[in-house]
Amino acid sequence: MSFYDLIWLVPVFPLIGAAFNGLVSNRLGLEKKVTHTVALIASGLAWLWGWAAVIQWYFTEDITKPYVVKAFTWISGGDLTIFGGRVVPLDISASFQLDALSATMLGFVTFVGFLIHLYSVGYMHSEPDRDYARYFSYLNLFMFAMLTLVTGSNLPVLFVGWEGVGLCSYLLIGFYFEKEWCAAAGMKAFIVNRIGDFGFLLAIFFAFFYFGTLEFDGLYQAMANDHNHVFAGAATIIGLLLFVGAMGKSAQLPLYVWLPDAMAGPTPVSALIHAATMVTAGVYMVARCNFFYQASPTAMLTVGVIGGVTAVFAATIGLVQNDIKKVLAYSTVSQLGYMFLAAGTGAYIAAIFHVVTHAFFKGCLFLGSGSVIHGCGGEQDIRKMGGLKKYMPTTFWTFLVATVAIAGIPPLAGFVSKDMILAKTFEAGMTNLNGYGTTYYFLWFLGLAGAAMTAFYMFRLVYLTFYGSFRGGEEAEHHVHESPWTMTLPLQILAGLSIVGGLILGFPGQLFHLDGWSFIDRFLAPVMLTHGEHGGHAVSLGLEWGLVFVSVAVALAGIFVAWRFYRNDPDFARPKALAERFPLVYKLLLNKYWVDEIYNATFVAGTIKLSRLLWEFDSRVVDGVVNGTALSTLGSSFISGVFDLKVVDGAVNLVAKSYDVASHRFRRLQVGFAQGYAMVMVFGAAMLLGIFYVIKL
Amino acid sequence: MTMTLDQFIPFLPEIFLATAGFVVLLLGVSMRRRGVRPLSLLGVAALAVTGLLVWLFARPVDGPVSILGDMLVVDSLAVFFKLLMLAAAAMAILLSAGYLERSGYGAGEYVSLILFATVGMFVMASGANLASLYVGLELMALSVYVLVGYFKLEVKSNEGAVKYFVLGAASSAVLLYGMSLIYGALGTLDLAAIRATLTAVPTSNSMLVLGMVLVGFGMLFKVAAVPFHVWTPDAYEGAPTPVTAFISVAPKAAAFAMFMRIFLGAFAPAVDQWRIIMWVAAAATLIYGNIAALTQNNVKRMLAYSSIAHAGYALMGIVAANAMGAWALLMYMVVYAFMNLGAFGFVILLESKGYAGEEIGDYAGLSRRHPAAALGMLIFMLALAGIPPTAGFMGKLYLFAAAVEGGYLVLTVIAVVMSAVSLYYYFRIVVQMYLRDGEEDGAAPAKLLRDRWTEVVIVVCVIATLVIGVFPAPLVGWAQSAASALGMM
Amino acid sequence: MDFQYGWLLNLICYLPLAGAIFMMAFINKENSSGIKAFATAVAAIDFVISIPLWFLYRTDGAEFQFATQFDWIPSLGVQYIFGVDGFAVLLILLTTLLGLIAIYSSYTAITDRQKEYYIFLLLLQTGMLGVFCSLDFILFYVFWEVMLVPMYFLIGVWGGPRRLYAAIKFFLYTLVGSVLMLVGILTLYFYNAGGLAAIGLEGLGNPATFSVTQFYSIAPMIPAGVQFWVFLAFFVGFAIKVPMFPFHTWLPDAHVEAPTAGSVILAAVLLKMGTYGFVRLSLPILPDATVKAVGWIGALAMFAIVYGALVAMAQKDMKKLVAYSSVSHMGFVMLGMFALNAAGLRGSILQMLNHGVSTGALFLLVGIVYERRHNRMIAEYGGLAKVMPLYATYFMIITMSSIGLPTLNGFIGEFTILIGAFLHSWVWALVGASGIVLGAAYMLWLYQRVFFGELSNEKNKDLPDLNRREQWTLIPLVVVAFWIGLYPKPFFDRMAPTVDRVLERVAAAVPEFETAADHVAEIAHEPVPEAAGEHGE
Amino acid sequence: MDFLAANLEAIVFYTVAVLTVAGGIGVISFKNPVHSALALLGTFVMVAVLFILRHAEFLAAVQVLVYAGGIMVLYLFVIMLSRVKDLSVERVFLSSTAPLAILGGVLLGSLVAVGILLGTMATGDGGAAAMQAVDGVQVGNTEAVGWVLYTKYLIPFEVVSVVLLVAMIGAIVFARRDAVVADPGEGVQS
Amino acid sequence: MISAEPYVALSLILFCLGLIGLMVRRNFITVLMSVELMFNAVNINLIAFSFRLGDLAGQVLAIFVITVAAAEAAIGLGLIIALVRLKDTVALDEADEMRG
Repeated sequence: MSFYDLIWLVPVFPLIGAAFNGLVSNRLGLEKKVTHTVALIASGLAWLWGWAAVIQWYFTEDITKPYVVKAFTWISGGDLTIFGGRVVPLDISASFQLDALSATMLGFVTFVGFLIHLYSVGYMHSEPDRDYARYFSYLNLFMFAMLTLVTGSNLPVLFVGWEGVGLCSYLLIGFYFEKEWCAAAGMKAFIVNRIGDFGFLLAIFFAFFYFGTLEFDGLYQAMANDHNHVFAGAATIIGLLLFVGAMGKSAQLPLYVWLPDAMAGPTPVSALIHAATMVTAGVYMVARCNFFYQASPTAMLTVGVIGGVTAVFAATIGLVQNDIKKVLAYSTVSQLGYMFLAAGTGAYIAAIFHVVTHAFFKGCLFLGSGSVIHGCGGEQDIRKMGGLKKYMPTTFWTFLVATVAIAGIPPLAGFVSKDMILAKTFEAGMTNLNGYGTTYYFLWFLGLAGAAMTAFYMFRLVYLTFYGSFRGGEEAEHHVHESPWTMTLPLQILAGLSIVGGLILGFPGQLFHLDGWSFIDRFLAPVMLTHGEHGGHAVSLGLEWGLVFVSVAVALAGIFVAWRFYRNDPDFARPKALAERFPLVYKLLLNKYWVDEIYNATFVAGTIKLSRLLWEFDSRVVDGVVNGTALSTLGSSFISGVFDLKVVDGAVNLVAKSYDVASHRFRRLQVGFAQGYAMVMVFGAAMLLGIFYVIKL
Repeated sequence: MTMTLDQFIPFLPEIFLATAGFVVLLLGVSMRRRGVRPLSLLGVAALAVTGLLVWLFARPVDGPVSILGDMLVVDSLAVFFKLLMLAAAAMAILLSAGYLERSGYGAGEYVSLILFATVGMFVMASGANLASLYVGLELMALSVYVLVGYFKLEVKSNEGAVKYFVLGAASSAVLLYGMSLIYGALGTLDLAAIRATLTAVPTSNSMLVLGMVLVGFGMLFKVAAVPFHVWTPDAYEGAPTPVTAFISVAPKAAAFAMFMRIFLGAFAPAVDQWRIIMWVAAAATLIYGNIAALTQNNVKRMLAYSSIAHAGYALMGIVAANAMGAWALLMYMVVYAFMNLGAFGFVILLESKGYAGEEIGDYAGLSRRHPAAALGMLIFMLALAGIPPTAGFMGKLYLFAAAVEGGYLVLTVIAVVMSAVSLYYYFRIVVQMYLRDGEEDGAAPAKLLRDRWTEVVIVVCVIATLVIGVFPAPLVGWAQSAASALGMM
Repeated sequence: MDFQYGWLLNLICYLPLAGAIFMMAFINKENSSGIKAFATAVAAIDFVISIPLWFLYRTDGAEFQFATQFDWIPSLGVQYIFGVDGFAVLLILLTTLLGLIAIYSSYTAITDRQKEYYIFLLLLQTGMLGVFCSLDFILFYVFWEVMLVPMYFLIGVWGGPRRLYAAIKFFLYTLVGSVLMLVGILTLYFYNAGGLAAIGLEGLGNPATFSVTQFYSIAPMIPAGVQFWVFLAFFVGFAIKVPMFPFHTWLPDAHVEAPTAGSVILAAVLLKMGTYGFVRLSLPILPDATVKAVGWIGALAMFAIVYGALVAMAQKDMKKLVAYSSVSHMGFVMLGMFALNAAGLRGSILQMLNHGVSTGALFLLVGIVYERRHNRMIAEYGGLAKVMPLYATYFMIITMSSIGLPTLNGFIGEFTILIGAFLHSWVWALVGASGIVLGAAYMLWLYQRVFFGELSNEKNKDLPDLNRREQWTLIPLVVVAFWIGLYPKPFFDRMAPTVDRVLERVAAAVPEFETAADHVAEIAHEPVPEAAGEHGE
Repeated sequence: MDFLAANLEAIVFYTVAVLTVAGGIGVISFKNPVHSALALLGTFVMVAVLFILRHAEFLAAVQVLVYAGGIMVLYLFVIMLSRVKDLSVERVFLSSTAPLAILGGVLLGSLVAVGILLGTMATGDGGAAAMQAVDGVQVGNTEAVGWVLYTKYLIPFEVVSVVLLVAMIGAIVFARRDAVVADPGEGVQS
Repeated sequence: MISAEPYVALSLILFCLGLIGLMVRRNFITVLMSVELMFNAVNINLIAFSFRLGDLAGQVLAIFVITVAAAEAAIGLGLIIALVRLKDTVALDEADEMRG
């Protein structure tokens, strides 16, 4: 009996917690102490059990192979004929697996998750008991879903987690559902994700059709042994469709729109779901299915390009936002872009690495912002802040550290992972990967630009928030206060990790020709179906350093500009001037390229219009026509006039009406006096005889 | 060729019935207003005894026998119809009693006329010769004319009688003309002989065929098929309600009996000559009857149209002209008799503002005041619409089956669609009974009269409708053996 | 056929009828509590005694079990044949469960003419069960029509303002369909026996019978022409019930006007009769026509999925919205069925149950708030989550189940169906999956408008949350929803034999029948050369 | 002269036929019902003549007695009785529909005619002889008819007697000005 | 000796006359007379055929027809009297209470 045999317990603990808080605590309105104790224990157990399992597995099992635990058969769809006429049973089992990748995710998800639970205790303390319970049950539920997602051993189970986290984010974004826009944001998130899932589902179907299995291991083997590229086409389709799913979940162009709105949720939620864990699920999935992308240059390139473009695109928007959380949100989008950029160059490990480090510093940033907002009594507009560093020092320091990290200043975590990505991209350009060299060069350039902007807007944030003088008005200033320890402790831990996490996990050995010093490289390698992913010396040592230098320089430049703009001229004349110089650009950025508006005007409005139209159509024409046919079977063609009329003005009551008409017409035969009847008979008889002769003679 | 008395034994029922008619008539003259119930009872008793006689003497022991110069034939078909007619007549009399009392018309002539009509129908049911069939027909017809106009002080009654009479006379002239042509073409009036000749020399002699067609017109008139239905609504609406009940069942059955004797019996070999006419008539009847009924607000009139429609269903059996068609038709006659008499029973019982409950509105909210009655009426409406598990469904099922077997799918489709339509007007009554409360529109709701005899009839009909609906097997068996007398393949 | 426990099936089917008659005869119409108690008791007993079917049904046993058989109308070869396979067992359980819930949910909703109301509900129960039990065409047809009558009254007497219209429309539509079906049945019947002389159709000369199993056995011999027409006749009958796209217009009216229990039964069970008919009769008996029709019906189903969803989105009336969502969901059922492969059929059968559970529950929920406010307009509500948290929770769960969230029943059905559909043609899956997106859209939008936002409307300020009874009507459904969502295996196991047999029959009758896996391959393979080229260098 | 002798029958027939038709036309066209009645009488008599031409003496007798004698008188009575308001002074024909009616009648008639003309008749050993043999013995037409009527056609004959009875009842029921006092209160309108 | 055809033709003409009379006359009495014409037409047929066939059945049927015609006349006239009593007219087309 070992921990990793019961790996499925890791998701189950939070589930129990969720159930308790949802069904018991929320119903009975138990006091907060009970609620958060349960929640903490639940997520804590998940954390401990998860780590225990990983460690035990690491030391006892062969880590190059996934360790699969099957719980029970879930869906059994019978024998089916698939690609090449093979007949295979559709048997999807609820099974979980432990391999380097899920271990990595498991490791940091449980950990960060626990921290954020802890943080929430402080942050949400002012909520009413029932809502408090509701909040924690959602949070636990999220943990359950996320852990299912990362431990699931086949696509459907992954999909369960995938949708589960979607649901939780929906619920948590809409946590303050009395506020119309919060609920709306939640709905938006869910539906946009659904659009992604649409691709995901199709990918699953294609996968099953071609490979007859949905187990990751099975798929991996199939692709690994696909030496004469039978499945190349399949890989492209599946890869692209999966990526559509990833776009939705990980907020890439063009489906990123939901993430900024998602900030409507409580800040810890933003930190946990919309920065650290859920949004990286897409990256995880792509990395998990790397074997498809490896087999399909098209898919790989697409991922890379979308990633790169998103990185810059989001960064540009981030430059001018004034809502502290919005800035972070766009920065998240942009960082996710980097991860996909990495994946797009085949550097899946780099991508995952960045996921982890990003979880550290971005989690820290969000929690920090939460602390700030908490301190300023719910204020989120950075123009109304300033000079907070003397009121909330811990928050300030941690925030600063995380900022430096994300800006990519060595040797912090951000630098290590982001530099790895840029290096890989450049390398891809040099090695003319899949013959798309120039494109990759271009992507590398985009990456740099993004880095510069990141540095700029992050420091802009820091300066505006913590330096200068408080702009929020006198009496607001009095209430500003540092947050309780439950909130600051996680901050400190995460800040610490942002500093050292990078070097520990992935020491950039390549800079010193020291292969295999990067733990994460070694650890994750077996999962990846990659050729020459690590240790490739396409890039000479000098060039490596050159790249490092460039990226650092760029980052510093960004910081410098930010300093010029927002630190050393108190009334921000320069940025204003700039904004006036390029009003259009400024407006464009400030309004986020009007993407939301465009979407609303086209897709949303379009759909609703269409639905209205069809509804009209249904109530008038279809009903009319069907009734019409119903009655035309009566052969009473002479009421067609009425029929048209009815269709036009859409009387639903057509049947009865037209029967009426027919009936009245018929009744006219009944003229009322005997001779008339006699004539009816005579003519009828004549008619019958006529018919008779026509047919008989 | 000489007659011996024993030859008359199978004719005993008719003789007895006619005599009974006399007696009732005479008694009726003596006891005018008071005598309704006793006379009715007497009539019913006579009918019962007749039934007994039929069973005892007029039953084919082994195979059909034709008697008295081949004028009549004694076979299972005749027995079937005779018993049906007796039942219908008896029920009609029972339905009438209370009604006559309230109306103040004498019962003597009334009852005796019903008895005489029954005699006529007997002859139609067992006639083996065009001559005897014709006189039987006329006997029935004349009696019915009188019955329809019986309430001579009622404008409608008289008018109905007038129209029925004029058109009836004309149609019987047409019928006769057809007969004369057949006689001219084949030189005989004897059904068996006609059949034999037609089988021997399959002819398409147009004079003969024309004769058949004209005879067909006459029959179509009697069964109220389009385009010869025109008399039906007025006669039904005008006639005293019990008479309507009676003529919508018994004479119709008799007409179909004669129809079968002539067309499925004598003319069977020439079926391809006349079938097309029947097909068209059937289709037209189905469509017309059902659709015209949709907007009737007078229940009697609505039922009149519905009976036209039902004639259409029955005609499907003639069109199919196969064994199944024959016995399905027989079965349908029985089923129809029960459900229709039952329905009319309610029309008779329901009285509003001193008038019979003829307007559809009179049924509003019946289910609240008289749940049992409403339930009964519901069952009859369902049966008429042919919804299982009522007899109506079984009846239709076999007719449709027969038509399909004959390959008349188009006709069948028309029929089934129409039976769906028919539901609409039958349910107009149901809607009134269940879905409306009589109170809402202020009008004084019709009240249900208490009349034991009528209630008995209704109960019998309800039971029959349901039992046949669930266990049709025995009746089917009987009908089959009866139809076998026609000697169809 | 396996005649063991035949009596049980009959008991299940006729118990409600007996109850109704007893009620009619012995319970005073004033004694409202007695009526309710009795009706509930009958339904409960019916449900309880139907549970053994779940356990007694042997997947490795005869095709039809718990059978009864004897002559009914010998002269015509009409027999009384009862018997069920796993598929029918599932539907019977669904029926008895929802019958119970429907009755239990009407306690306070129905105050007028309670006695008749419960009598009709019980009669309806018998009718529906009979349809699922009978294996003789005539018997099937009888039950099929019998069940119309009580439904007509449930809508017509206890329905909303336009109840008369809705009721008669419901009745006429379904009746037209079923009578055409009757013609089809008769044609088959004579083809099996004497043939239809007049149109020169030779019969097989078998002993005349209406027994469904007999037709299973002659299915391969039925000529294509006959199959086509009969299929058409059946199709109209069943498609109206389902309802499939052009024939669906009776549904919204019926649903909107019907009382809550009526809608529940209508959605949960009546609609299933159509799909049941397809699986039980059309597919195995008319395989050739079926295979030929796949394209058309698939197209209709796809259209229905999208169309229903979009139209639902435009609704202002909750019940109408749910009604149209039914159109969409039943579209899934048809899509899966006509994919004609194991996954598709299994999914479609499972989806029948899912739809029964989810939509049934949705109608219950709508009914609950309607009972409080006598208003179904979405605009009337908003922010209900504040005053009725419990209600909101149930509604959320059911919403999720209806939009196919994994771990809830809806997902399993749709997923399986879509895999099946995909294996038939990727386009089917594509359209189907888009239906899922739209489904999420309209349901969440509904939820949004009803439960979230300000509690603006004064009238809603003090709505009472669910009471114990209302909860108990919902809990079983929620439980089933989770059960199917998490561990559907037992359901799949029970329906497997049916599915396999149907497919065998189709395959046996139509040699060139293939699950069309190839054209997926074609489309998917276009990029191959290009990709291979890339790898080449 | 011998032409006459040769074609006497034909001449008589056609004369009579013309008169018959003329009478018929008279019946349906005279304004005054009395005149119509007289025209009808004429037609009856002519038809009787035709019967004689066809050796149906008995029938001819019946025709004259029953029709000309009985029915005609009945008609005249009724005409007298019903002189409530003389229609002859106002519209006699349904002028609105008359043309249509005539068209219909002619149409039907011609259709029937077509059928008859195209058709063939059965032939037997025609002439009077065969008709007047009863058990081989030659007798008068009356006796022969009587014989058949009372043997083979006894049943219809008896039924017809009942028909007459019914007619009587009917006539009485309708014509009797009796005391069926349907006092308005309970008078059931049917 | 002329064949049956002319008789048949004559009877047809007479029959049609009766039919037309039935349809065009308003006076109930005249209508009845028209009906009588039709019956006579039938009789002519029967007699002609019966002579041609040398068979008495035709004549017998003709007798029945005459009798029945008489009976119908009786009832018809009775109806006329009733009608006159009720509506004070013999115009058939004035009996048009019921229609549709």
